[in-house]
Formats: sequence, structure tokens, C-alpha cells
Amino acid sequence: MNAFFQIQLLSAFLFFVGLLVVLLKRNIIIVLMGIELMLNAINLSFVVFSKQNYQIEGQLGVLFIIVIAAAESAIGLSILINFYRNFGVTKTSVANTLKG
Amino acid sequence: MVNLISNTSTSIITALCILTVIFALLMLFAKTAINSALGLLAVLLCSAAIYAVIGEHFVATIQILVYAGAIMVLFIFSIMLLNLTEEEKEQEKKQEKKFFTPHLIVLLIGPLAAMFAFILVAFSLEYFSPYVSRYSYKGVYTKEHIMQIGGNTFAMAQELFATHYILFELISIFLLIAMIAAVVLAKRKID
Amino acid sequence: MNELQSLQTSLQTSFLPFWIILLPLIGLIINAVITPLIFRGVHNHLHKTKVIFAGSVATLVIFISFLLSCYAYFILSSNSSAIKSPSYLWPNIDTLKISFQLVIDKLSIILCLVVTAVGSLIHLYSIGYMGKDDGVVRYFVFLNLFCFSMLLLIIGNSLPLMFFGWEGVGLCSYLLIGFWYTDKEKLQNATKAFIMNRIGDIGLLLAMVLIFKSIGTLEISNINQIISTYQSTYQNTYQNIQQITQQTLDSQTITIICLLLFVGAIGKSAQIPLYTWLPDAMSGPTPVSALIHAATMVTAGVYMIVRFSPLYQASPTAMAVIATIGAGTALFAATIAIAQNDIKKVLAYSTISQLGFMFLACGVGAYTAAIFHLLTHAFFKALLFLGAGSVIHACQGEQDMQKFGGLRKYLPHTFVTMMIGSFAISGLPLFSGFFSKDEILFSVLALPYGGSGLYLIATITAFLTAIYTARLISMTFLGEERFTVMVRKYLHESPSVMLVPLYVLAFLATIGGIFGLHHFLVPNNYSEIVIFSKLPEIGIHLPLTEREVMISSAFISIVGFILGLTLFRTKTKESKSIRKIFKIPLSIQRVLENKYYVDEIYDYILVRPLRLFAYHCSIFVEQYVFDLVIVLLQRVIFSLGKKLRTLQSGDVQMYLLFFLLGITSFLFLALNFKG
Amino acid sequence: MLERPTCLLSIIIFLPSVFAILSLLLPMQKEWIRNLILFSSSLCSLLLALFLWNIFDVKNSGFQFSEFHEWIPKWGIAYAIGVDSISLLMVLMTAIVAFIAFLSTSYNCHNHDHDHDHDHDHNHNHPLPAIKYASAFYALILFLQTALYGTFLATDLFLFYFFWEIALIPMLFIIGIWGGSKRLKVTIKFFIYTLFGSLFMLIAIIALVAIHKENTGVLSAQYNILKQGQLAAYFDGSSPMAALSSPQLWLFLAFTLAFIIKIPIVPFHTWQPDIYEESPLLGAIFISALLAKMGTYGLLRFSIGLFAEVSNYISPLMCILGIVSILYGALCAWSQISMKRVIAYSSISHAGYILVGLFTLNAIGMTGGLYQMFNHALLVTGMFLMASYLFERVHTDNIREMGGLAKIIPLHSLALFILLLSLIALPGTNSFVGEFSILVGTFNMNIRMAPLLAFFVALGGIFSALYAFRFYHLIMFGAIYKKEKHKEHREPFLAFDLKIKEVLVMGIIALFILGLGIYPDLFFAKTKISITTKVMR
Repeated sequence: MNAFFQIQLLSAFLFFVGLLVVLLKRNIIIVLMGIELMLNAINLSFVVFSKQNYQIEGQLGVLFIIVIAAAESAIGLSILINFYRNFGVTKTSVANTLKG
Repeated sequence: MVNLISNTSTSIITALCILTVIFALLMLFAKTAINSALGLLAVLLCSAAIYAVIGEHFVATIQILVYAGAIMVLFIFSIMLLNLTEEEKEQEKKQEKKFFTPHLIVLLIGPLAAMFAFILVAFSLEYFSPYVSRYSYKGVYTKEHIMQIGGNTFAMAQELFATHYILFELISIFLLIAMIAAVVLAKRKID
Repeated sequence: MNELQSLQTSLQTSFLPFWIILLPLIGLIINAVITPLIFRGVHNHLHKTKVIFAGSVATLVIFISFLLSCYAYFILSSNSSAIKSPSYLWPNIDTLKISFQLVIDKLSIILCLVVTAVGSLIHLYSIGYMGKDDGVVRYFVFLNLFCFSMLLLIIGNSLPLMFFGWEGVGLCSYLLIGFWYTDKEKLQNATKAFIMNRIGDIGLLLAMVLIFKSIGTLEISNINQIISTYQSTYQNTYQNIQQITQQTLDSQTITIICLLLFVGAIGKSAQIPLYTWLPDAMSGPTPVSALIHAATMVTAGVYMIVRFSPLYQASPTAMAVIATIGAGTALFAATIAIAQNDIKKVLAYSTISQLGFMFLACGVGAYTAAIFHLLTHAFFKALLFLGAGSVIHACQGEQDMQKFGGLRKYLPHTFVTMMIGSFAISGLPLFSGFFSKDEILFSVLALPYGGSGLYLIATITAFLTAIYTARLISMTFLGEERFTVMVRKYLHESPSVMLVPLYVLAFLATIGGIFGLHHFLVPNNYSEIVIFSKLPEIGIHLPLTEREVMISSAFISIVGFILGLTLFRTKTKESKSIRKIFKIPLSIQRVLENKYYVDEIYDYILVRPLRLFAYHCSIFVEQYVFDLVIVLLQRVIFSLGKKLRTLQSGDVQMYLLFFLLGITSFLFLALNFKG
Repeated sequence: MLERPTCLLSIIIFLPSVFAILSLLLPMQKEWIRNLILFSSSLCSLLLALFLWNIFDVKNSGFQFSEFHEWIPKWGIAYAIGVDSISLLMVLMTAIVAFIAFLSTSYNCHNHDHDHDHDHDHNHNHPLPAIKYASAFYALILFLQTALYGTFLATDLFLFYFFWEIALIPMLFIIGIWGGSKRLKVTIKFFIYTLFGSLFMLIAIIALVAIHKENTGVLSAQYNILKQGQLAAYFDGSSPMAALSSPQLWLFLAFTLAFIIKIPIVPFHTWQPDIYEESPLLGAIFISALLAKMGTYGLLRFSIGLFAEVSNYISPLMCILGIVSILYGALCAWSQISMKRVIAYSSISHAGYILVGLFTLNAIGMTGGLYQMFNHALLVTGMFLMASYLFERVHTDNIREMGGLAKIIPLHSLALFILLLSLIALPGTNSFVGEFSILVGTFNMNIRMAPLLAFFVALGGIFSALYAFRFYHLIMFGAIYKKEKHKEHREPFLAFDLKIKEVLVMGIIALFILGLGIYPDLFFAKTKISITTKVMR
């Protein structure tokens, strides 16, 4: 079981923990955090794959993913503030106006 | 599959992996927002450590700087701003019965995770290489080449500013747009 | 065989039959189109002239066709056996070729004479009778239409053509019974008449179809020819026919054909099962009852059977059925007639019983006797009806005999003519009724198919006929005056236009018997239709000669008549009901008066359940049986829709989950199916 | 003889649609424009139909004046049209009915249900206000006429199906928009019903073409090519179970289902009374007289024509179905209160006659069925016209509220009486010729229970007399004012008798009824059943 194999497993695990956070948590901020976690997990496996194939593009990709993650969380939080202003509480179940 | 990392570092990596797993579960089962935020912070730091151990020093530093530093700060700031911690508890009681209970979701996600993991691992062990032999392109950046250029950061710099400079410019514009959007969205409507 | 050929050759084709038919049609069109145009604006002051104009047009037209039939009568009596008209193919589908051809032969000329003679007299009579009615033009149009279809029925050569006239006559009787259509009751009777006729017509239709299938042609002359050749190959017509050669034509199909034709005859001539419409048909104007329900239409059934006499000769069972039903109806109707108080109902039941007589004659095989009785019956029954009409006319529409009495002084002419008519019908000697009834009685004895039982029933009916006719005369004309003062004020003898036909008919009723039409029919074995050898001298069943039968029937009718006159001639104000006279318990009298409750039974068994079934059919079955599929479909889809709605719960994470499941399943499929 | 025109049939088919486009462009509200368009279109198609009728020679029994243009060669579909003796009569019928319908309804053709708002002015001399969106309404009607001609003349199965569906769409709008009060519910039901049926037909057509290609290798949807295909192999009537499993039976059932829903015959008729009640006059006439005949024509041409063995096997069953609908239709008609519903059920009863006639499978019966199609179309047109005229005068469709009209409007009662005669099939009217030959045909079927079937067909005559007279008495005879008691709000019966134009129209119909009754060869000389003899028994 060499290092790379472990990291790959870790990244898959982290990705799905992030997913569970997103799906289970009632609070929007935590949902956003869950997304951050999932992105981070992807970075891990990205880096390991590029390392394995002696390439640098992998790390480059990671860099970009980080930038995007930052942008995404910024916008996410500003939306959250608006959400809070409208609904008064940051629970996901409040936002069901689109109910069928 | 040649082993690029020495035995000691693999053992460190396994330790770090276990640590990140614990912190991730902490984040999942945290009751309050703050605890899960701290959990995430811890996971980020550990992954930065893993990067460092593997040899990706530049990515590790960026990870700490941007992820842990900027984004987490933002999150904690917004948690504090909206001071959500109290309502969390009494909301818990009147949870109406939902069709998709958490256990069912975990049950559904489980097999997917297993499949996903299997694919990642299979690729890393080059299980599929005979099928995808056409695409596997061994890069030129072996350990010695990096050493010869002068370290990981130099290699990254060369790649980033020489071959993919357009990408670099684009990403900066992207960041600019994101910034403006965030300001516009969060601005309080004065009129 | 050659004898038949000779008859065929002396055929003449001329337009005469067409003219006899078209004349009533022309009268019809004149009255329907031109008279209303001429008298468009005018209301009542010109009403009299309108009535006379329309009446005279109608009568003239029928009278001319009467003259034409006399002319045809002379042609026929001289040499040729039939007058054929040119023909064209009516429905011309590949094997069903029916020619639209009219043939007058010896048999149909007699009916033509009767219809046109009695018809014109009744048209004349109804000018007076219907004078004050405002729908009089419509009345004459319908009468002419009736004459047209009756003549068509008589001289139409092919069966569907006869059916054409058959249903046309049914239609006209419907129109004329329901002439005063504002009254619901009359409409019911009219529909009843038409439906009953239609039930009978089903028999006729099926017979036609069976004939077409087994014999192949629908021309009456061809049918009779084939049957007669079929018969003559087995000379003795009285011997029971067993040996069958043609595969389609066996005695069994012939019997079925005869019975089905007889069903049609029952429907039209009101025999046992389908007779209840005739008494109710009296709600029409009286001249209509005289023409349609006494003289012409109801005899169509008898005429049809006589026309198919070779067919009936070939099937003894059918003959037996006809004889029994005829005798049964005669007796049955006679018993009811005695207890009726409405003058027209009495005459209606007497018509049914006389028709029973005619069917008895046909059943026994004495077709000539049947036709002869039909002839004389037409005269005296029309006479009685018209007399009754003038009585009703005089008493302003009163029809109940208990309200008459002692009209002898006020309506002398009607009394005299009605008296002659009643003599004729009850068969007093020297009057036409005597000869024709005696002919039937003797033939019942003489011919093999007859029987002493039938003879007994016939004599009893003759006796009852004498009684109820005498009862009618005595209750209306003799005895105490039972009508109200108001009626007496307007009591007047009918105008001459009504009396002339009465007298003519009275004359015909008396000399009809001796006139010799009788010999015209029998001696020269006139047409290929009726194969009939002379009556044997001695009755086969009872050793009575014709002379003895004649004496006994004369004696019976005289006794019956006198009995009827004396018993029902009351001194007191109130008329004596038959219960007191014949000392029979009240219940029997009530049963007789209510016509054995036959109407109610029919209504209860047939009409009410059918109406109920139809009502439920249209409401219940429509909604629940046929629409069930649609209703169920709608309900299933609606409930399905409701369930799906809950899926859109608005929970963002739920959508994410579904999204995820979708993606992974696609991924999984893509991986497995390598395309 | 003049040279045989080649594209005559295409002209006949597409002429009405040309007029439809014209009617869309011109403002049809104005009365004279409407009269001009309607009259000229119906007259042209009538003249063309008559021209076709007399240059059609009866000798060769195949399709004449046929045209063939490739449409979708890949699937063997072609624009192939042709006329033989059956479709000739149908084209003639469509032309005549359309001519009568347009002649009579040039001004009072709208349904009154939803026009209660307009004031009850009693001087009826000025024409009633024309229908709203008149140009669209007439365009749809004319377009419908094209679809009808198309179905009758198409010899390519897909083309037949194409026109069959096309005919549905205008009908949907005509009833949906201009119908009576509860029109939407009813139209949806009608649409689902017919679509459900024609869906099966489409499947059957495709299957048929596929089987044919498999057998003979020729890919074509032509009627006479498909007829030669050896379909007999696909059916063995040895035992009911075997019959059930043979594909030809299922093809037959699919076709017949679509046609039976369209006619309609009893189990599938529930849409019909509502549609007849709700649709405007012109719509009602077209649907009852012509669209119903599409169904019967299809039965004769496709169900019996293509699948001879199955129709031989199943003909007693279909006759029983026909008889059920005769008796059931008559019984229902006997207890209806609205005049249009009575007409609806009576046409179910007549459709039963036609079905029995067709499935006797011998020349007399089938020709009788064909005659009845023609006669019934005329009869129903007349009845609907009478219904509309009566509605205009008495403002109610409920026959219980009418009564004693014979004295007030005698011409009406005369016209209705003549229609009644044809309804009862009295000898001397045209329907007697048809019904008598159907009866003879049923009797000549050489199955054991033929006499029994014939008895029931004859029995239908009594029931039709029952409901006809009841319906006629409630309207025409009896006491004049039904609503005597609450007299105050009932406006006086200002019924004016038939106008000249209405008398003309009813005169034409009466002429047909009596004329064809006395001399049926006038129209029916040229209608020889051209079904292959192997069907005939």
C-alpha cells in the first residue's frame, strides 16, 4: 500500500464526506463548507496523479481550482447574506417557495 | 509501480491521512457551525501537510495561504456576522418527517463512494493502462529534473508563466469578476 | 300443364293499371298543393266552397278510377286473363331483381271494384260528415293516399310492391286515426294501430325473404306458377304431399312461408293475437272507420291469402292453422261485441268476427266463398258504419248506445238503411249476407279441411251476430228515448249528400248476393291463381246437402234477429244491460265489457317493461357501462398526479440528491454498455 | 368520349381547400360574401362529382383515374389516389350533403346556446347575427371537406390514414370553439376516443406493410398490391384458439376498432350524443353524415377488402354487434328528451343496419349497406336542419317543452314527416331499398342462424317506428302550449313557418328520399360491389 494509493483513498473519502455534509446539514454555511471540502479532496487526487506521471500540469490545475474555490465561496457567502436578509434564518428548508 | 516516496514518508502520510479522516468526520458530526468550520480548517491544514510531504511545496503554501487563510477566515467571519449558533438547537425538535431520512441518504451514497474510490484507485494503480495506453503520457518532470531546475516552485513558475500564460491572465480576470459580483450582491440596498 | 299456358297467352299489356293507380295520386296532389293555394287567405266564410271543392275533386278521381276498373272488368270477363303494365327494374342488385309491374287479373279486379266503389261513396259521404272540420283538405289528401296505396296493394305484381301498398295503407290508417291530433288519446290509438301493423309486417318481410331464398323470385305470378307446377306434378291436390323433388322447396319451407304470410295477414286484418288495435281505431272519423277499418284495409290479409292460394293449397298444416284462428277469432269477437255499449266498438268487433269467418273460409279451402263474403261484407259493413256515422253526426258526437233509443222517428232514412244493413249482416234470407255466409258454412262442411267442430263454431257465431246486430238496432232506434233535451234540440236527419251513399250501399247489400259475382268467380276456373274444382254435392263430414244447410242457417239468423230485437227493446227510461237479460253474473258482464282485459295484459306484459328497460338503458347503461372505462381512466391518472406532486418538495438538497442519483446511474450504464 | 382527364381527382380533393384559403382572406361576416363563397364552392365540387359520376364506366372494377406520385419511397408511401364504384358513391354523397348543408345554413348556422345574450327580437325577417370568427369557421369546414374527399379517394393506406387524421383536427376546433355550453369536456372525450382508435390503425398499417414486404419483398402501401399479398397464410380458422393466435385477426381487429369507434357502434358510442348536442349545425351535419361514413367506408374497403378470411370467420359476430347497436340505439332514442340526442341514437341504430349489411358478405347485403350509407347521410342532414330550424322558432331543444306545432307551422311538420318516413324505412322511401336488401342479404348468409339474425334485423323496424312516432308526437301533436301553468314568462309562440330557402332545401332532401325510393337506379346503378369474389359466399 504505497503513499499514492492511500492519498487516493483519502481523497475519495473526503469527497463523499463533503457530499454528505452538503446533503445532510440544514445550515447553508456548512453546506458551502462542504463544497469547499469536496473541492479540496479533488485537489489531493489531482496532485497525486500528476506526481505519479511526472507532470506539473496537475499542480497547475490545483492552483486554478483553489482560485475558483475562493471566488465561489466569496459569491456563495454574499448570496448567503442576501438570503439571511430575506428569510431571516439560514436554514435550507425555508427556501421552498418553488414547491410543486 | 515504482515507489517515488521513501518508506518513512509513506508512514507519515498514512498518519496524516488518518488525521484528516478524523477531522472530516468531526466536521460532519459537528453540532454547531463553528465546530464544523474548525473541522474544515483542520482538514485543510492536514492536506497542506500531505502536499508538503510529497514534495509539492508551492501548492502546500498556496493551500495554507488561500484556503486556510482567506476562505476559512471569510467563513468564520460570516458565521460570527450572522451569529447563527443559538437557533441551531431549538430548530432540531420540530423536524418534520421527511421521505429521505439521513440514514437512507448515507445508504444511497455509500455504494457510489465505493465505486468512485474504486475508479480512482484503479487509475492510480494503472489498472486500466493496457486499455488507455494511447493517452498515458509520461511527463518530463522527474524528481532529478525538478532538482536540476531548482525545486518545485521554479518548475511551477516556468510552466505557469511560459507555456500557460493565457490561462494565468484569464484566471486573474475571473477573480476580478468574482470580486465585483460579491460586492454587488452583499451591498445593502440604501435607496 | 297446357291449360295454364293458354291462360298466360291472353295477356294484354296496357297502361290501364297505371291509370287506375295514378288517378288517386293526381287527386292527392291537387288537394295537397292547389286547393290550399286557391283558398290561401280565406277563412271561414268560403269554408263551405273549399270543402265542396276538395271533396268533389277527391270523389271524382276515385269515381273515374272506378269506371276504369269497370272497363277492365269487361275486358277480363270477355277473354284475356290479366292486364299487365310495362315494368322497370326497381331495386336492381345483382340477383335481387324486382320489377315494378302492375297486373290486374280476375281476382284483383273484384277488389279494385270494391275499393273504388265503396271508396267513392264514402268520399261523397264524408263531404257532408266532415263539412265543419277545419282540416278537411288534409283529410281528403289522406283518403286519396289511402286509396292509392290500397290499389297498389291489390294490383302490385311483385311481393315488395304489394308490401309497398301494405305499409302505405298502414301509414294512412295511422294518419287518419290520429286525424284530430290535438287529443293525446287518439294519438296513442293511432300509434298502437301502426305498431301492431308493423309487427304483422315483420312476418310478411320474413316471408318475402324466405320466398326469395327458396323459390328465387318475388313475382307473385311466377311464385304461383312454380307452386302450381310443383303441385300439378302430384295431381291430387288434397292428398298429403310427401315426395319432395326440388331441394330448396319442401313442404316444410312452404308451411313456414304460409304461416309467416298469415302472421302478416293477422297484423293487418286484426285476428286473435294482434286485433286490439281495431276497436281503438274507432277514434278516427267514422267514414274512415267505414272505408279503412271495415271494407278495404282489413280485408287485405284475406286478399293476400287468396292470392297465394296455390301456396296454401300445398301446405295443409297452414290451412288448418288459418281455419282454427279464423273460427276462434270469430267466436271470441262475437262474444265481446254483445257486451259493448259504444256503437262503433260493436261494429268493430263484428268486423273482426266477420273477418274471422273469411279466414275460416280460406283455411277450409273455399277461397271463392271467402272473396264472395269479403265482397258482401264490404257493402253491408260500410253501410252500417255510415249509418252509425249519421246517427253520431245527428247526436253531435254522442257514441254511447245507452244514450240513444227511439231515434226511429227522428232519423227515418238512416233507420231504414241501417235495418237493411243489419238484415244483410245477420244473414236473413234474400239478403247478400245470407248467400255468402251460407256458402262458407256449407264449404266448411263440404271440403276435406273443414270439420263438424268448425261448422258448429260458425253457426254459433252466426247466431251471436244476429243477436248483437239486432241489439244495436233496437237500442239505437226502437224503445224509449234516452238522449238529453239538448241533443233533441239539434236532432236532425243527415243531409242528402250523406243519405245517397247510404241508399246505394243498401241496394248493393241486398242484391249483392244474387248479382252473380258468385258465378263470375267459380265456373270457368278463371285464373291460374285459384285451382279449384266444383264443390261436391254432399258434405263430407256431415251428410247434409247444400239445401239443408241453407235452410238451417236461415232459420238460425231469423230466430237470432227476432230474439235480439225483442229482448233489448226497453219500455223504461234506462236501458237494460245484458246481465239482466241473460241473467249472467255481474263479473262475466264486466269481463266481456272490458274486452277480456286483453289490452291491459298486452300493456302490462310488453309495453311497460320495454319502456322501463329503454329508460334504464339510456340512463344507467350509458353512464356506467360504456363510460366506465373513461371514468376509471380519469380517476387513475388524477390520483397518480397527486402522488407525484409531493415529490417536488422544494427542498434543495433533495433535488441535489436526485441529480446525483441520475448522474451516477448514467455513468454506471455508460460504463457497462460499451455501445 | 373525351380523353380521360388525369388529375381530376386531385382537383376534387384540393378544390375545397382553395376556397378555404379564400374564406380566410375575405371578411366572411358580410352575408353576401359568405353566400358567394359557400355556394360557389359547394356548387363546383357538386358539378365535379357529377362529372366524375357520368364519365366513370362501370365495366372495369379496378381503380380508375388513379394518380401515383412517390412521397416517401423509403417506406413505400406514395400519393396514390383512385376511384372505384364504392368511393364514387361516397364522393357523390359528400358533394351532395355539403351542397345541401351550405345552401341551407348560409345565414343561421351558429349554435344558439351561448348567444342568449342577444335580444329576443321577434321580427325574424332580418338574418340572425353571423357567427363570430366566421372566416375561420368556414375555412375549417371547407378544409374538413378536403380531408373527407381525401379519405374516400386515397388508395394508399398511409395516405388514407393521413387524411383520416387531418379530418379530426378541424372537427376539434369546430366543436371546441363554436360548440354549445359544455363543449370542452365533450370535445376532449371525442378526441381521445378517435385518437385511441386510429392509433391502433396506424400500428396495423405498419405491421401489414412489414408482413407484406417480408412475404413478397415489395415495399409498398398500395391497396391493390397489399390485397394480392398472401395474407391467408396468417389465419387458420380451425379452432377459436387458433384463430385468436393468428396475426391476421389482430390486424383486422385493429382496423375495425378504429372504424367502429368512428361510426360509432354501441360499445364505443358514448361520445356521440354529447358531440351531436354540443356542436354547431354545420359541424353536426358534417360529423354525423360524413365522418361516420368514413368509418363504414373504411370497414368495407379495408377491413373486409384486405382480410377476406377473417371477415368470413368473424362475420356472424359482427352481425350480432350490428344488431345489438340497432336495438340498443332505438331503445335509447325512445327515451331521450333532447331532439339532437334522439337523432344521435337513431343514427347509431342506422349505423347498426349498415354494419349488418356490410358483414353479410354477399353482394345483396353489402350493396344494401352501401345504399344505407348514402340514405342515412341525407336523412341525418335533414334531421339536423329541422332541429336547427325548430330551435330557431321555439328556442328550446327539449322536445317535452314543444307540442302542437303542427297547427302553427304545418310545413315543418310535413318536412319532418317525410324525414320520419325515411327514418322508419317505409317502402317507397330510399331507406326501404337499402334495408330490404340488407334483410335479404342477412337471410342469404349460409350460416345456420341466418334466419334468427334476419328476424332481429326486421325487429329493428318496430323499435324505429316506436321512437320515431313518440318523438314526432311530442313535437308536432298534442296540446299547443306545454308550459300552460307558468304562462307569464313564456313568450308567445311566434313561430314563423319555413322560409323559401328552407323549403327549397327540405324539398331537395324530400325529392331524394322519395325519388330514390321509387327509382333507386338513379344513383345506385353505378355502385357495383368490387370486393373480390373470394369474400362473397
